[in-house]
Amino acid sequence: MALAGVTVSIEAVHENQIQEVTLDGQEICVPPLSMSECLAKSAQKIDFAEEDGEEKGKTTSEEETEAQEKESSAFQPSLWPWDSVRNKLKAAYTETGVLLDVLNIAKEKKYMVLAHVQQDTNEPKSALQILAKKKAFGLQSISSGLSTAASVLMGGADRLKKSQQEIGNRQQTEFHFELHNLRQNWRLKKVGNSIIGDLSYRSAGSRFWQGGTFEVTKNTMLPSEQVEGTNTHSALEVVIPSELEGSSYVQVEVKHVSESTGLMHATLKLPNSFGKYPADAHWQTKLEVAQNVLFCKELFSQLAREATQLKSSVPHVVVGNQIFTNIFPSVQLSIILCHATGKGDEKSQPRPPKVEHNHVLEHSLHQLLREVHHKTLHLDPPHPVTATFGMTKRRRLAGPSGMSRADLKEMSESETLLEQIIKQARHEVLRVRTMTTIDRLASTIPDPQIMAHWSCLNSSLQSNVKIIITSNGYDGLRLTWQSLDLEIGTDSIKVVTKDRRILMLSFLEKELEDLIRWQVSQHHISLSQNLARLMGWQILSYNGCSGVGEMEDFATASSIQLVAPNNDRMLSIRSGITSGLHVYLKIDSKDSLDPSLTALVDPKWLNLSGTFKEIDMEQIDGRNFAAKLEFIMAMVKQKR
Amino acid sequence: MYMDQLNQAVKGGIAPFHEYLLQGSIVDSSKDVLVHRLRGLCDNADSNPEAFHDHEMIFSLKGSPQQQPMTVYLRHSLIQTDCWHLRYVGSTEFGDKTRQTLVRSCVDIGVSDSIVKFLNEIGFKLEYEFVAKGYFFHKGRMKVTVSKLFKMNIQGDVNNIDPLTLSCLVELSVVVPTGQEQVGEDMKNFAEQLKPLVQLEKVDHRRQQQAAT
Amino acid sequence: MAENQTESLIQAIRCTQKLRASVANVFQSLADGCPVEKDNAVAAIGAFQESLLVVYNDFSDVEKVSSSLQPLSSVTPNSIYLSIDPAIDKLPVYQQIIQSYKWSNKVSDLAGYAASVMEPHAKSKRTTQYSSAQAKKVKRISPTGHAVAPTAVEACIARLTQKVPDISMKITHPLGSHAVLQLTLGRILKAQLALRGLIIERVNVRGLTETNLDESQMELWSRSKYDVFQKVTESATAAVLHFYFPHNAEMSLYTFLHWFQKFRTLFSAPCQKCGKHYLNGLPPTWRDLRSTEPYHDVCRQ
Amino acid sequence: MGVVCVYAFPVPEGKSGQQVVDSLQKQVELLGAVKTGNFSVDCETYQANTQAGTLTTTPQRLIHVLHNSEQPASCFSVLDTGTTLIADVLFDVLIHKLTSGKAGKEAFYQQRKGSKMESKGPRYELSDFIIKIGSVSMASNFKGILVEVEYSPCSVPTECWNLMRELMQSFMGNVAETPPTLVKNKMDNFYLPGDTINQYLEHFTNFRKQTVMGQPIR
Repeated sequence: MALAGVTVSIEAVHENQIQEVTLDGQEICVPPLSMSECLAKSAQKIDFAEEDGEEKGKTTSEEETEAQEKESSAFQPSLWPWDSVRNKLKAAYTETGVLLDVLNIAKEKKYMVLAHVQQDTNEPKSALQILAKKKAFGLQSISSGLSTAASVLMGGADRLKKSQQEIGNRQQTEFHFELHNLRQNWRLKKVGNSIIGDLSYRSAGSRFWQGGTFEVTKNTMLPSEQVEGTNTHSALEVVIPSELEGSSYVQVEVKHVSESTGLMHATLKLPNSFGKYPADAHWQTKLEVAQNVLFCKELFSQLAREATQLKSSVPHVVVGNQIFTNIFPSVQLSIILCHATGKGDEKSQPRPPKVEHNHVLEHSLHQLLREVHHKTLHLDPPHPVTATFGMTKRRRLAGPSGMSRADLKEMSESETLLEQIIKQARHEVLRVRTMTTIDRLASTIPDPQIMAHWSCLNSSLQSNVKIIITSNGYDGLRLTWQSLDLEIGTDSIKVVTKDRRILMLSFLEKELEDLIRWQVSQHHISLSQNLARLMGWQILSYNGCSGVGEMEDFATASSIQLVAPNNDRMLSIRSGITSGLHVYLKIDSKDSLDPSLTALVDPKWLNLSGTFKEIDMEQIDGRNFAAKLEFIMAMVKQKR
Repeated sequence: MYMDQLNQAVKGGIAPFHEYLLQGSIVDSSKDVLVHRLRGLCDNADSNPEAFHDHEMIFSLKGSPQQQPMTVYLRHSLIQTDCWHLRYVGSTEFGDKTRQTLVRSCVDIGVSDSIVKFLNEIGFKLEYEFVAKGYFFHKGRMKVTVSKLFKMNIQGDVNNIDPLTLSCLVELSVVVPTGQEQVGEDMKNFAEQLKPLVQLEKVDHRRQQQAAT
Repeated sequence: MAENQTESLIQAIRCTQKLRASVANVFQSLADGCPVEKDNAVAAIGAFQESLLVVYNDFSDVEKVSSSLQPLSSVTPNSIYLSIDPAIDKLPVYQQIIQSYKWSNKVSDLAGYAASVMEPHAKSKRTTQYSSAQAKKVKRISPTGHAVAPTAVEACIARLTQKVPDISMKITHPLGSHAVLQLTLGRILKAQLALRGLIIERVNVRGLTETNLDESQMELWSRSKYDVFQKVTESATAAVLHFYFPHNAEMSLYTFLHWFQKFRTLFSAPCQKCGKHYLNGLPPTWRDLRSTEPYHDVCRQ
Repeated sequence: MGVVCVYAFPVPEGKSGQQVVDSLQKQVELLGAVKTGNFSVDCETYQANTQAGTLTTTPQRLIHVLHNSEQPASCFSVLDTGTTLIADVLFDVLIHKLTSGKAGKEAFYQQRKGSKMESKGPRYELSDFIIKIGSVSMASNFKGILVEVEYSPCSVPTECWNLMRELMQSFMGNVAETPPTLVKNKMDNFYLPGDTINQYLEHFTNFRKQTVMGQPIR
């Protein structure tokens, strides 16, 4: 570098033009121009009025020449500062020429984009003021020309927009537009002159025989003829096959046979409002309702077919549009297809007594059928792609992985919809029964407290509940809890107690009630046991099934004998399920001692005598048994 | 029932299944259009097309001239890597010109991963191998695959691959138990719907081979 | 000086009251009015003048007194008047404080003794329904183990993972926010633990190789097909009941897991009672709740 | 897949195989096991077709093709090198293709004459245990007794060996003193379906050898 000599770089003086000098001497500089601003400014310097007719052609013809022109002409104003004044007469003519040019340039976008100049209108204006004297006329003519051109353009654009909108508005109510909408939601095809649509679930995997074709026609009624107030007028009408008209649903009921005697004629009466929808309803609602009808029909026919095929000890009954099946003795599940044609042929039927419609089961029925649909379509894709198609991945791997016979059998088993819904219904009945039984017992047995903790995660066939039996005020003492876990299945309840005893209960509520009552009686004994231990009393004996005393209706009573720390008081507690709770106290008195035994020295022998007397627990102060017992224990001990 | 049929077939030593096949090809640039069309035509239009990525090895057993050579096709999925699939394809039934599609007997066997070693040890030799990537569609039981074939630069290395051609192989196939003839008609109809994009035809492999040699 | 100040203040207040009374009097009389009679008029005017005079006097009194008052600066804090208080030295405050301090010390000591004496009893009994104040207090801490934020659950599980190294845990949220723990115990078994917050609601134990038939069915609900795991499930359910501390859910979860990890030796540990592995087709499927030693179902009592 | 132990149960002198099987059955039933049908494991052996010519490139391999009724969807093929292939049952078709000549051409492999062996008998379930008492026959000649005990919940032999031994010894006595060699070699690994087949194959081979030893070569 150094050898090459000193390099001298030349650059423009970094100095900005002073726009204004304020009174305090501060100079306000004009900010340096950016490249585009520079171009815009130099463009403005061009006095278009100067150009003559010859140049016009050039400007429009070529961009580059124009640019050159601009550069060369950029200095013209300074060369000919006063010429604009002289050429006033010529100006009017030139102006129109310029306008033409500008319009040409503006119209054909390839020459020039006007946006930049417009953006800088403020800046040029200040420059304009400075240069006003010099070339006010020329610049004004340009700006006015531009603004006229702009307004013309804007006007045109506005008109175009407006007309576009008008077209759109008009089309909205038109047939083709509607058809377009319809096409986006439903399957349509054109057959001959008519348009046929399909609302069946076939494309979603259904294999139901009944088709769901509908026809699309033009609504000939004019909007003006329409009743006012209905702004849902559409230019399109759908014609739905008569068997899919109206609306329907599948009613699922679980009832006790004993309660409703005339079971077979418990045909469904529909609420009058049901099944009717305005005749001029929008096609979308019409189609949706019709599709629902088809779905319900498929669901019902599937269930009916299964009901007739399924072998069970108590056969399922299919009568007309009803399926009856016994899920438990004297508990019946009925599935009824309700289809109201909504044709006004409804006789004023008397409203039936409100039968409880099980929405949950209805919903799961729908879900089950949809699952079937889904499965017919969504097969496991084969990997590698040449592998047999139509098997699940598990089945495909069954051979190579050496799957056992049991697994294969399990895999090939599948349940019908009816079986599944029966199972769900059973579980539902069982769960509700359990719930009411627990609640009833909890409210009727004040002491001890029975608490039920239902788990929040349930499946449709299983739910869990924990029952905890405590005494109020003593629940901090965890040992005295009696707790059990009920797993409610489809036709039985599995009970696990805290000491890991497993009991299987059938669907009868009585069994659960007995179990809880038994646990309650057990709770009393175990509570006394623990209380005694804490109070320093000794446990003499514990009998889980005492044979003496009143007979219980079921199970056995249990009893416990406690002795005070000083061996002179004894408590005997007997807790029976039906006989209730009895507490006996023995206080030995030396006076009542057999005089012949006075010779005995050891005082412990003195304790042999005495009789047990029952304590009236009602009279003892205390909120519940635990408190009363503690009170008795404390009192008896204290007396010493 | 299925088992009975199978056992019979196994005892008789005949393949109980027939494959109906139509083939065609499409240039890469139009592949997306085809995939789009197939999504619309096939089941599960709502979900994305199922991609696959397989490694295929072709083994053959050649003995003395008195022995008929035997070729098996082994495919290994590179997506579900525990899936190996061995395929034996019988001779094509050409006798019937009226048939719409190519029909051949085939045996599809799922196998465990020791298969390569097994084949090698009983005398099979690897003829060639390639990697196929593409999309899988189905309509009913019809399988449609659009696959791009890649040649492997190093034997056994499924990652070092180069595309074989600038087009994709399109196959429409159904495997059914012997004696279901109406499938061909369905396939033909389906192929019609893809017509301008891809021409699915029954391809005479034997003639092709002869032409090549 | 302060004395004077207060006195003059009091006087000022008094004067003001007086003024107020006299003014009220004037107005009262004006309001009452008077029967206008000729001879009466002069007297009435005189009385009115008199009462006005009283007002004037009172007012001048007030003015006089107020002038003697010093204006209080509003900025001065009240503490400044502490100096007004009598000298501390002259008061027996110190002794009094010492005494009360000693007394309170004694109380706290005695309370400590009492607490230690009463503790075994207190622990054993009641959430004291007798001392109602305390009972109320106890009642207010209701169990919160069921309502724990998912993030807190995750943090707790992370802690437990370190404490119980034998079990590998995975949290899933199959239905809503409540977590289901997937436990894998060595190469022996896996288990699903449905949690509500941190409270265990359900346990299901299955074999390591048992897979789900289809994805839609949750593993939590499908019972194991092996007898042994069904038995273990029952044992675990009973243990959940046993290790249930509603007030300390994390502890109950930990104690349960600690107990549960002993099933690592489900197939390999012999029964503590009969010394054998095999009994009626099953290995020992019970682990003692305290000692965690293995027992056969029938050997445990 | 549980752990499986297969033992050859000796038939004492002077007793027929059927008698031993009967007494075993009685023992197992006494333990409380419930009969749940029958089972069978069969084995067919193929060898390279050497008659086809001297130019053959086929290695001299034996292919044993086995089926186990416990895995009805699978077909097991074991080579004399130990390679075990598990495949769909359709693999039989391929084996058939390999062994049958077509259009006057020779096949690559051929079936060994009289090599088909089978173990058949009742299948019992006792809680999670599956017990199978099989009588082995080769070309319809009684060869011996194979007792198979499976403990399905556990798939690692070390874990449950003691448990299994206690059960097995209760009806088999000292036969089940140690795990079968194949199981012993992989005590700490997961037990796989192929291992059962290999145990059976080993026993079959032994039976075959005994036959060869016992009878002079024809």
